[in-house]
Amino acid sequence: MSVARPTRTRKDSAPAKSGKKTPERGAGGRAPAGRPVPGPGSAPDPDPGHRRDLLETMLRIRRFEERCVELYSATKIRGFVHLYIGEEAVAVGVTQALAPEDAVVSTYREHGHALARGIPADAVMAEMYGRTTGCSGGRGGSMHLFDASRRFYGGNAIVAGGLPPAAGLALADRMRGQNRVTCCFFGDGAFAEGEFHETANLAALWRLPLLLVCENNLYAMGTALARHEAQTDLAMRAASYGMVAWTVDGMDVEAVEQAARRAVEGIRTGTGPHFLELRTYRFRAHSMYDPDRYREKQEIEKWKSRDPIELLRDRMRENGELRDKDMARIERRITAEIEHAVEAAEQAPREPVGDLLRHVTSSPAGAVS
Amino acid sequence: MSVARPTRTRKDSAPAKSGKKTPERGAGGRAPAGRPVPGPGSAPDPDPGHRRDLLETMLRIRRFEERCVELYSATKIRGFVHLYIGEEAVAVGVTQALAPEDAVVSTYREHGHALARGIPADAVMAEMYGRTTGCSGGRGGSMHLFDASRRFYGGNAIVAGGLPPAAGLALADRMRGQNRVTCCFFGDGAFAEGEFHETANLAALWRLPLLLVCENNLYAMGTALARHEAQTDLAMRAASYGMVAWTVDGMDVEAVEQAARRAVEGIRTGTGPHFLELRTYRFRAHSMYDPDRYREKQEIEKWKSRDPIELLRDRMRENGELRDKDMARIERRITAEIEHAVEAAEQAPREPVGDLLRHVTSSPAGAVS
Amino acid sequence: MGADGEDLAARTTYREAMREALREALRSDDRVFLMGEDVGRYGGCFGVSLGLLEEFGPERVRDTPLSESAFVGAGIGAALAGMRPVVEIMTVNFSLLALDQILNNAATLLHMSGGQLPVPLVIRMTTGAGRQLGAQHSHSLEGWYAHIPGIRVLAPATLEDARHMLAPALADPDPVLVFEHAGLYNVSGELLPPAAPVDLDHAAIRRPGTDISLITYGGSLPKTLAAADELAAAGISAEVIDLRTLRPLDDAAVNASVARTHRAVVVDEAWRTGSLAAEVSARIAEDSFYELDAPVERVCSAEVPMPYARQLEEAALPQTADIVAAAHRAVD
Amino acid sequence: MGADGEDLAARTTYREAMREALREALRSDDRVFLMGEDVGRYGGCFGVSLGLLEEFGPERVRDTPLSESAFVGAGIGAALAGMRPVVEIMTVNFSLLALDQILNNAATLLHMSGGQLPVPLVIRMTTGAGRQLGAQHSHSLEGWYAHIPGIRVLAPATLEDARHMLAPALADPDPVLVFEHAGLYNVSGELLPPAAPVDLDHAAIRRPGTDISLITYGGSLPKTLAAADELAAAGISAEVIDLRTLRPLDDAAVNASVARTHRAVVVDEAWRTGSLAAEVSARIAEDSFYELDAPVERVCSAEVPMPYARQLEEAALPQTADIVAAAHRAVD
Ligand SMILES: Cc1ncc(C[n+]2csc(CCOP(=O)(O)OP(=O)(O)O)c2C)c(N)n1
Ligand SMILES: Cc1ncc(C[n+]2csc(CCOP(=O)(O)OP(=O)(O)O)c2C)c(N)n1
Ligand SMILES: [Mg+2]
Ligand SMILES: [Mg+2]
Repeated sequence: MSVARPTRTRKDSAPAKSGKKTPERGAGGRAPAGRPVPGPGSAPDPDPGHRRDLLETMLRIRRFEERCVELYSATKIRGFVHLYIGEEAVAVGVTQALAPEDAVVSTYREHGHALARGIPADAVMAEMYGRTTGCSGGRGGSMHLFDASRRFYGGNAIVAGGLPPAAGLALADRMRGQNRVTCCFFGDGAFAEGEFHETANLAALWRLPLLLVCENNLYAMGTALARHEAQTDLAMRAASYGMVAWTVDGMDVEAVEQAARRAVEGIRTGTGPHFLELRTYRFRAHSMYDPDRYREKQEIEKWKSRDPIELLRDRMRENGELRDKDMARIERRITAEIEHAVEAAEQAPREPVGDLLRHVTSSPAGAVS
Repeated sequence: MSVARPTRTRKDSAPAKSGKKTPERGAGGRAPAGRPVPGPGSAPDPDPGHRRDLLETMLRIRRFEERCVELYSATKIRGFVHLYIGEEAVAVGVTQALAPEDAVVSTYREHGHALARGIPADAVMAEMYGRTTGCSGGRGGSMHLFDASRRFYGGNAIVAGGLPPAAGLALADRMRGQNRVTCCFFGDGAFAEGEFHETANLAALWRLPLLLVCENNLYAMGTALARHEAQTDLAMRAASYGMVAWTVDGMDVEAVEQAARRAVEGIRTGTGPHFLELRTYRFRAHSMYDPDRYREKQEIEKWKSRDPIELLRDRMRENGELRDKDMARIERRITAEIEHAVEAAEQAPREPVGDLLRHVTSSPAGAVS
Repeated sequence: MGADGEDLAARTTYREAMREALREALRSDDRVFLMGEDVGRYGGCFGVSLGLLEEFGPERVRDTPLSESAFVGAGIGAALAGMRPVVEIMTVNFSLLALDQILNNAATLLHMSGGQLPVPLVIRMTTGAGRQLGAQHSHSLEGWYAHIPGIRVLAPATLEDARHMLAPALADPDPVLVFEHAGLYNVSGELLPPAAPVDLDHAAIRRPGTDISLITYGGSLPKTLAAADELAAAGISAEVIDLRTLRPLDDAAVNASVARTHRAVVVDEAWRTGSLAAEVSARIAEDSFYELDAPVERVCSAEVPMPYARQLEEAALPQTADIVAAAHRAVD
Repeated sequence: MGADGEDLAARTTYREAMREALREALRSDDRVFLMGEDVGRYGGCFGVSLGLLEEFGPERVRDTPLSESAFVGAGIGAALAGMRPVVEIMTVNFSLLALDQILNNAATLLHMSGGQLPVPLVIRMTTGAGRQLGAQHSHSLEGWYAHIPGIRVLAPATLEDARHMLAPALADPDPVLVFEHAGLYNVSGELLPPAAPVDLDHAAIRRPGTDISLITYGGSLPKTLAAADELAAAGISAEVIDLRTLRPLDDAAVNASVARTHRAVVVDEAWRTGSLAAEVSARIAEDSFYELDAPVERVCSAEVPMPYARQLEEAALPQTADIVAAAHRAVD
């Protein structure tokens, strides 16, 4: 019988019942059969100080965006602004696993990723104001935050559009033997785009050091997951490319961090791309405002009862790791930071109109017709 | 715990060991859980007359293309010509399952599909000659055969480009409650294109009456399957969309027919798209000539030993269903038909160059600037 | 407006006019359906289809996954099978993901099949800048589409055209692309019932004039009319031509206007190089060579990916003052 | 050719010249790699990269799956990370599948990031018709790409440019698209070592003349040179300008030629409406208005999806006779 049979193995374990654990959904692909899966030894630092950092970073994102809502109403910020409120545990948990030399590729809903990656609030706020001190010089706005020095490659407003370049960043590392990871964030909606599938195949085929982070907030704009995906088990679908894929409770920042650390370790040992599906929810509109006709109030309330910030705060309180005055100190620090960012942005210069053509090409403005 | 869990079931059976059987690779998706799979009651007609028809149709395709090779060398036919030699069992087996009111969408390697669908050799040959009597009026050529009366929608030279329109044909039937099936052929290479995945999701999500026929000949041009797909079990990947997907021995025309009939029956009962992976092989170059640097001689020989025409012929001989003189009669009939097609094409008129702009739009030529 | 006018005219917006056109199409022809991302439950990303899901149900007002290539291609297939799909792409920027289907299938199937397979498909999408959406949401690529043989390209710029172009577009046996400038949706005014069915073959003179022809379409029409006002104040009588149909171009109307005015400015929000304005400018110079008293002027967007910062975006886009200045250059 | 010439010149084809350019790039810079469908094992669908896999190995001569969007996007990412990828797309027709990556990422990242992220990527693809490949393999869309700010577009038309444009393209910090007309690959001739490094900012006068400027690029150059021969026989001295770089256009060279000849024909294999020829025609009429003695003529492809039948394809494409006729119209 000469019909070719695929020789690779694939392993399906039972579907996860709780998002908090990080069960293996599929492994194999081009990885040698039988290779052991990284164990749970790589748990996050149980240090309460670390938890306080997580909390503070999530809170910084939350307060930053709440301030953005006010500034948008005051028409200080314009364009499309997609809030991350409710999803902070994802950005904060995942970025814990990344080293400074790793790379991040993001979406239009990226304030959280940018702040978690360490881009100063000043630079992000100035960008929202469209000022020269913004992290994209004012040319990008909310949807296009960049910071080359932190290997933060944006800020992409085309759904799934960041995935192919992320594969390329990872490819470059692999070709040069640099043990770096590229982390690419995208939404559940991106699963419907061909670019996701082309990239997943390429990454798995070439065993690229790529961390695929799917922020499954159950909606692509107004379209519920089950109305845009025939098969809503996204980790299983990623696993069908022969990559390791886990479903994680995206509201539990420590669970996210743990999963991300394990995935990044796996990637660094050369086992190719890993996929994380983070179950999360956006508490607000798709963009700044929308009438939310497509979601049930009850559903929203249910998810709000698992607010990632409150979840961690309560856990820390229960552990006796967080006193009210700690919390107040954190809030004060954040408020000061954000108000400083707003004031700085207000003062910051605008790019002169005469420099409109700068950065179209690398040659001096106007050199190219 | 408010993390949403997908509610659909998915069933994976053990992988097929022999292509001849048509094991279920995945079912479920939007089909109600527990729905019984169509049984093997729908076996093909065991009538030797039917087998003779299968044989004759495969042979007609083979001889037609062998003649095309000569005509190409004689520069009667030009452009790109992709031969189907070795893969005839797929087109012939699958089309058995289709009714005249069903639709077919094909690729650039579509002589076999066109002839199996009943487009007369005259019309196909005239098209290769670029004459007005061709099935596309001479404007299409080898890669763009069409026949609206047979609902043969081409002939698409963009890999995976036929898939989205095929979904649309199926959608129209579904919206109008017409119990028709659209059958779309494509190669293993199409799996790497985003358009395949977008279409698979759409078809499964909307339960479209679509038969997806993957002609897995193990190569996309010069690139072996394992060098273009991270996961080479294509039926499993299709099943990950929640559609029924089977792997079939594409060299055994009766196995192909049986699988196609079962799939079409399933589709007609409303269970949504079905996927067939046909394991086959092209005996010749990707296009008319190529140096075949990318395949081992041995591999080619191994597959040639399972020539679909010889396989059926030998089976019929063993059964005493085919005498040498039957075979000779078939060959004579086919030769006469093809020679008639060649002569007719030689005589057929060419479109006058004054009519160049016809069919650019539906308005009379030149009416549109 | 007099009592008669009040009876006939209704106050409406461009958005509502478009919605009314869709509603009429869905009511009058059961082959028509609307398909695209968030056209149903959400009501359309610009609110155009709000309420249509409730009226016509999810089969005919069909939310799609984020799969531009697949659902545009599905529109092609459905059209081949006798339906009359109206496919909405959120913006022209995302239409690039479906361009293979549009160019290689929709525009070519009729020809490749020797006339057997017309594709009666309508694709609507928004275009244009002006809301600080940055470099991936603000392009004007309708001029690119006007390059493709086999399709018709429309740019309704008025309430009337928003309301009445869809019916003839659906009656066209070939693919029709409709570009709706995002800046127009909130334009409001009185909508009179049409005197005659809208025809898709002719440009319109939106303001007659004798000294110079200002040729434009879509979202640039209001700016161009404002420029004509300013020019009138300066004693220059400008004729404003709204191309309306970008493919096929109504050469006769353009040349007739230039034959009267001998001067022309073409206004187009696309990047200047390779814009539709280039085609119009070239045709005028080629066909009305001996009529022209001055070089044709083009007012286009600066050749820059649209910047977010307000002052930069404003500087990048054609503004009324730019049109006025160009007209002065041509007239002086 | 004299003894000296024989020493220096080597007989080669356009295909070999291109391959030699790739080989040199791969040898001299280890950041360079070639990536695309069938560039390795198969040797390239047009045989350009034959032998390079054997010489440089599968990491640097990298076969890709059929995923135009993903591998072009991966080229962008690799360029961001400091590599110098050369991405091959089999033909411009398939590049539509990658257009989102090219326009929305490659061309805009530098600007959107405020200058932080140059994308030093080279994308090569074939273009053009003439081999009866029908309506999905024969388009000439390089003019579309020339519309996009932020990228450079090259069209090597000669052996010299095939051999020597790649190095400066790779040295460019921004994305460069290289269009190779499929009809040129077999062109053969003597290749002299370059007198100076090829510069990508200037058009070339391929034949000087005084009566009319014939302006063209890429696959139309040989036909245009043949037309100039015929015109010379008829007593008309035609100057042939090869644009070479389609973006940015070398306006100065075009206007200088028209200032000498006062007449121009633009030859471009793309569909006429919205072609690069329209841009060139418009620029001449706008910038050299007072120099022109006759309308600019355009010789382009008929606006039809390319038909398979030989006589129809020939009729659809610009031919030498069409160029000669256009020149006569302009001169008479
Ligand atoms: C290719 C493309 N299509 C459509 C859009 C418009 N759009 C922006 S965000 C969005 C929803 C994306 O959903 P998802 O990927 O789940 O991310 P989320 O917004 O939920 O974070 C849509 C439809 C776009 N930006 N790009
Ligand atoms: C989008 C696109 N990319 C590349 C090509 C060039 N091409 C034509 S056929 C082919 C291989 C396709 O392989 P497969 O899908 O397996 O079909 P097969 O030829 O084996 O029948 C390639 C790369 C194309 N026609 N379209
Ligand atoms: Mg989402
Ligand atoms: Mg194949």
